[in-house]
Amino acid sequence: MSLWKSFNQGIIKENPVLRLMIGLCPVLAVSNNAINALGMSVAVAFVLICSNAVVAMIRKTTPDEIRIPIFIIVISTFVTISDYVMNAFTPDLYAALGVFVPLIVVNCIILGRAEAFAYRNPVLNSILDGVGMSLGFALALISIGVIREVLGAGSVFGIALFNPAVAATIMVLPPGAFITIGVLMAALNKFENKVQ
Amino acid sequence: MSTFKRGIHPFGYHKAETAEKAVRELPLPKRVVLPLQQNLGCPNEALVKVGDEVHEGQKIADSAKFVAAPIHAPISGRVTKIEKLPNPCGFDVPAIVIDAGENAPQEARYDGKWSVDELAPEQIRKIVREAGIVGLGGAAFPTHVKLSPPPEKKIGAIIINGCECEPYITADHRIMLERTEDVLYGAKAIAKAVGADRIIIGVEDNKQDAIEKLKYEIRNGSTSSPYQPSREKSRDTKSETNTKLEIQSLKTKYPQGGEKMLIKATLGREVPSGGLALDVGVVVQNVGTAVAVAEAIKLGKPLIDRVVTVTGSGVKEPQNLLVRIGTSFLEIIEHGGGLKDDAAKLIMGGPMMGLAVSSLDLPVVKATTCLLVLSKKEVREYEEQSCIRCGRCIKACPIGLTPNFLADFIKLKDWARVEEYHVADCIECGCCAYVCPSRIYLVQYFKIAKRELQTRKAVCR
Amino acid sequence: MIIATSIIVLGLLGFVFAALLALAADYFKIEEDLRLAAIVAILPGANCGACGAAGCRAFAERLIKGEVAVSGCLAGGQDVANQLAAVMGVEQPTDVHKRVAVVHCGAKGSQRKIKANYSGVKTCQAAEMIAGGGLMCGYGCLGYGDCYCVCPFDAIRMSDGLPVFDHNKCTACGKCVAACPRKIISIIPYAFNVVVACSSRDTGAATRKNCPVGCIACKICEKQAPAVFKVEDNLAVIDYTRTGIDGGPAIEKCPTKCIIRIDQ
Amino acid sequence: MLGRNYLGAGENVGKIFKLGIILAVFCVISAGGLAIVYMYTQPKIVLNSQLALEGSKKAVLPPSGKGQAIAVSPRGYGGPIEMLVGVDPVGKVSGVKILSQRETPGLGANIVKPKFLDQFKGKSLKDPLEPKKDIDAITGATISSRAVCVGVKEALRKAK
Amino acid sequence: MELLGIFFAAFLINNILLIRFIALCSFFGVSTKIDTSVGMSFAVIFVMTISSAVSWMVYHYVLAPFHLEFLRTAAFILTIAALVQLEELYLKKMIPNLYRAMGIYLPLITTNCAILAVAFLAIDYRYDFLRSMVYSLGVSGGYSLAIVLFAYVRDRMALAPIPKWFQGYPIAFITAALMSLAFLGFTGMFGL
Amino acid sequence: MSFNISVSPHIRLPFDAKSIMWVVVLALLFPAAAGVYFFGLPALVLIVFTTLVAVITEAVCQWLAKRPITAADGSAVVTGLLLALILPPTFPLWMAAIGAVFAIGIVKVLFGGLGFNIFNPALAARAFLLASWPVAMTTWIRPFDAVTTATPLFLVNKMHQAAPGYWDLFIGNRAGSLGETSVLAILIGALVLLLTRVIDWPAPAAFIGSVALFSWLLGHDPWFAIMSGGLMIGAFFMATDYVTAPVTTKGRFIFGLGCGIMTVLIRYFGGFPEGVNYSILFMNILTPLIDRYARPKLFGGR
Repeated sequence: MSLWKSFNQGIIKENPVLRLMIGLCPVLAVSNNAINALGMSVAVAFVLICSNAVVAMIRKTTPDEIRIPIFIIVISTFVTISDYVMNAFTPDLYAALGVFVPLIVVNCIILGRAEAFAYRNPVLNSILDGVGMSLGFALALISIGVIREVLGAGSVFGIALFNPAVAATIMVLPPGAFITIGVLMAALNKFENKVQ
Repeated sequence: MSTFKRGIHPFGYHKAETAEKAVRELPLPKRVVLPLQQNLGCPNEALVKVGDEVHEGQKIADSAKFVAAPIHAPISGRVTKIEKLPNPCGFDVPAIVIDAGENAPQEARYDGKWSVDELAPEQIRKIVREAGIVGLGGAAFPTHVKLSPPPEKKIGAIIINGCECEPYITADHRIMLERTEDVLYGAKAIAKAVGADRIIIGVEDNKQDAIEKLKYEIRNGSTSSPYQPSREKSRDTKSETNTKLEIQSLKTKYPQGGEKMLIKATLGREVPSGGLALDVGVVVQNVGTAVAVAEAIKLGKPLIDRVVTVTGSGVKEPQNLLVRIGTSFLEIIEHGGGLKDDAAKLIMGGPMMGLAVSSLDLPVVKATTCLLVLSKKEVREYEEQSCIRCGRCIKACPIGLTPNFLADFIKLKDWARVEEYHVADCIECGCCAYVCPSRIYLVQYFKIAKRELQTRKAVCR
Repeated sequence: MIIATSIIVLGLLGFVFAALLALAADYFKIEEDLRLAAIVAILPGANCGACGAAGCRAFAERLIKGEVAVSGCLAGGQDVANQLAAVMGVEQPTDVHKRVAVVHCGAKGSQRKIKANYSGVKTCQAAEMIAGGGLMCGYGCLGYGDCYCVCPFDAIRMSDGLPVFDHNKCTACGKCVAACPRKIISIIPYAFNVVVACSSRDTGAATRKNCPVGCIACKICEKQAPAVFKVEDNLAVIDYTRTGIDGGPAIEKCPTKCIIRIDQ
Repeated sequence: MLGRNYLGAGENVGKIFKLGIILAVFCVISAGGLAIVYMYTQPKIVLNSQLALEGSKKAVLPPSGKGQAIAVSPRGYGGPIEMLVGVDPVGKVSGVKILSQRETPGLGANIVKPKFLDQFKGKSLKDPLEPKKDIDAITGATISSRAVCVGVKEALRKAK
Repeated sequence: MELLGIFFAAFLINNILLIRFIALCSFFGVSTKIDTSVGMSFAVIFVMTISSAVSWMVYHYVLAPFHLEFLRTAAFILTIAALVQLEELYLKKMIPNLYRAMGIYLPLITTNCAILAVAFLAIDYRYDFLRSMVYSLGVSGGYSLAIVLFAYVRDRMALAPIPKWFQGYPIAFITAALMSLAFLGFTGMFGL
Repeated sequence: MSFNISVSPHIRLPFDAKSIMWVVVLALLFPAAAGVYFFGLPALVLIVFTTLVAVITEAVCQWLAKRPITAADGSAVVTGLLLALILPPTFPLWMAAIGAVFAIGIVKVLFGGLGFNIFNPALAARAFLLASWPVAMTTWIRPFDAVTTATPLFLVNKMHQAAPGYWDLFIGNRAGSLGETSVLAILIGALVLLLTRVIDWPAPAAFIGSVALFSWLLGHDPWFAIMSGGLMIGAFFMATDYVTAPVTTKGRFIFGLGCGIMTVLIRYFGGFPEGVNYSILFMNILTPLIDRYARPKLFGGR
């Protein structure tokens, strides 16, 4: 598979969130403002790229029978690293993301890519796949975060845009997350149909 | 006053148009068309060939199967055709055509005259079968089959159905008024055939005169009535003294004439789901059938004519007619002065369960209770809307179904749930569709589903 | 110190679980369909449930039963679909043997004569039950599109009351054949390219009365190409087992133009 | 998920042992790496939380630094409100800070705003400390406002 | 009373699916059929109870004594994965009927964030063993409630002429949004 | 000539879905009139405006979805009118417009339009507005003089103050949503619906009865409980909504009972002073489940 394709397909065509419907939990839970969304995206990107790289590296030497436990160990290592690093250097963000940082370990994107891609492809492709998938994930997550923050709090990345009293608070509450992603998906459906 | 649960009160019964009009006999038709399959059950095979001369009352078609009733020539004449012709259902089926010809008709010849008191139950059944009698309430199920319950089922009572719950129709009403003694005679014969010692005649309370007449007849009786107390005493046979006869007045409600509903209303028993009236020890027969049985026994006359109500805003002169089976609709309608200009829908049967037919060029069959012609303003093409879940259909359904959900599952072709929601119990009375504010063709869906489920089970005919 | 304890604890944990599982797997061993393991190995193993099945294993079981398509795994994408196709031995049908569905009726909605106005549920199945939907012709297309509704490949569209088949999309799955209550859709070899667009077994005179484009059993086609056409029971039928014979002249000569090419 | 088609029947103990060792090796590498990360980040994390606590204390106490900072957690609308109340030596509130809360965003969550919290400065147990009496409640969020009042009262009582 | 509060908070007020957004993949994937959602619910209740008990013990008796709290992510996921696998193997062999009813959902549960989240949260809230058991029961009950109700609602939508672009997942999300809106009514109940 | 053919029955009750909708509109006019009487011109403007927006939204959505435009069938009028009646009388018009668009566009049309919505559009929109602009949604005024005040339920349950007199509650002389205050007007509207058989009694009876019963059991004044808040309008106009409530009599009874229990829970133990809105929305989720199990007994079935 070409390097470009490895990189490209995760962004729109196989966007993990809006197309493949995986890794939804953090997308909905931490997208109530753009900063949280950005933070989560970075954490996921870190874990995804690193674990893809490591899995691709060890793929020749891993016994097939216990590959998945080994993947889990690898992933949980990187998750714990990002957990502690965030806690140490960005404590506010860490507090906001809460339990969702350690939960990256069961995010289907990561294990899914390790199994479906990194385990069968060379290191460079796997890293690019990780980057592409992370970008796709970040794209979905941050756009949802921005939409919810603007509509729900009248600001973006914490910068006030208009009087927050006018903003519809529901958008930063749980129902707002569902509505936003539902409408985004429908829009993507329509957009894709038009393109075709 | 007793009745059953749920059901509907149709808006306007339209019985007054014909209720007061005595049954008149239609002049003998020049030609009759007799589809070989007229009733539920198996098709008949012709016993005559093209060119044969037949006389009135001659058996011209029969079947070796048990669930079938033979067909007799309603008029004397010559068989001119045996070919596929449209039946009232709109499909082409084999039919015998008899033309009376120019010559004076031959005499009718009926075989045998009996008296019910002298007949054994098997003999009554045989007479009924040979006379080709079927249920004349509209379903046309062969009567002798109903009169032959399996030995393990004890029949305690028979119910004579005089409800006539469908709007417009008054044929049974007139029969009860004009043929009262034959109704009672036939009822007794039926009771004897199944060994029941209780006869109940259920009549809706919008036919008070019929109730009075029946009661009067039982009390006083004419000389020919088998129920005159003095005569019964003088005969002093066991079966007669033990037979209790009662007239039950029922609260007017549709579909009281349905077999299950009538049993519930009169006896308070519920026919089990998937079961028959036999299962609660009852046989139900229509008043018209009772008269046909009486005629078959007393005169040896097979079923070759029946009373048909011709009514509706689309006919010029609504009336009740005694017509020969096989007469064309056109001839009947023309006898009533023909159609009005705005006639838009021709229905064989009542407005709730009747069959809309596409042409006047169709024959009366044994199941033809009524010819109803609706005018343009009464016939609207209803555009089906989405269900608003008002629940009126559920409140109307006498069986306790949930028609709205059933229709949904049928649309989804979710046959497992269609069965789970008991579509097989539907009696197609039309209450649900009548009340539906969204004008959903619920009955049509149920018919589709029943047919589908039957083909799925691959029940052979 | 902390490094040492952590290494010991997690190492022990890993070893214990691995050994435990291995022993358990041995102890509770059950034989399975060999393909199942192969399919499970191909699947991403994410058990995300996005396919609607409860986990990858359930998906594999359903795949073996034929309840889902090889492309059903959303997380795996195209690669997995290709590999699954290889395991399952699924092939694309080649064009040479391509078979397609055709309708044996050519009467457009405006050409049909009616004997009564039907109102009710707007499906062919429902209309057929009520005096054939009021059509004069007891054999022709009712035009409510039951076939259109069941087509899983979006290969049928309704045009003036007649189904029009997109033969590129048609896979000859037979759903429309089963759905048609009048049984006038059939599957024919695509290469043959000729169809009698009528199913009426009425006599010629009756058909002529009911429909301008019906087969009147004139037998002209039979004379033109006797190897292909045969008039049976008042209707021309094509023997699709004959290949390489052109029905062209018959198409030309048919007086009611009820023999047509399917790729027009 | 662990070893889905793990070892067929008849595999010997040696194979099991070998796989166990491999998994254990991965665990060991992972544990070692994590321990190193932990050693580097843990002091910083502890420091962070101490700094945060001290900063909060500083914010609620009078400039002199005297008095007590009392942590209370009254029940709010969406759960407990963790708050820190500074009480000066004479028993008056010197400052209030909300550490964490789960009140409705845009409504009860406005209790963190200085405009609301500054009202408490200088109040003592003698004051009624009730919304609509001496405290202007946040519009539409009487419950959250009342919860903060209850918390301040509790802190003042504790300070005695 | 406090236990009841913990249960109720986990069950309705902070419903794991509709308010906390955990385990959503299975929420949307499995709720397309009523039967599967019911099967999944039972499997989740079963596994969550066992795994939260075991992970509580692992944390308090293995990790905490050695000050190895930072290994909890790795240790928990390993424990849960092994546990689920063991349960699956055991059921398949020993109670095949139960396995047929529930077993196919077991692999789906390993990557179900809810199981791991409950293990984490019970520790974050510093619950003792009894409380963490009640908590996990509340969470799994809330999961079951939401997913079964959602399956029934989606079942009712089978015939609805939903606009084309919204068919499938988008309308499922909108439905979840409205369900979540209804669950907002529980906010602040019992002062929780 | 050609006859018409169709399956039986060949006659239909002359009462269709449209007539039902307009009867509901008629019944709603009573509480609407009471609202205008107590809260003045702004209330009238709010009612007319919200209803208009609802109807226009329906028409636009149907046009966008390329479906037949049936916005005049009365169902959108009912939704718009109901929404206006459960908003504060001084609610800003632009927010009301968003509420109406949400009710029709998201809650109704996206789910397939009339007959397919899972949630009551007006109630879902109210919950949406309450979560979005809580301040505006909880700003109440006194009748006639438009002075800002709190609703009786809030005063009694959250502030532990005395309740207004029964007579004021009954005729509607109290603060509250536009159409919910006058029990008298709602009862007249309900009578219209009950007499025309548009609604049946199980749901409202179970709803009001259970609220009264459980309030009494918990030591609250049952009369106050049923006459305050939105219970009356909710019980008669929303718990009886065909589309979002169960279809069978048994099911409707269970639905009403559930609504009552939820309302009591939220009122006395929850964060909100009023629970009618959320309780009906929650029971809407349960409707498919109730529908499945609360079916009538089959004739001749066990």
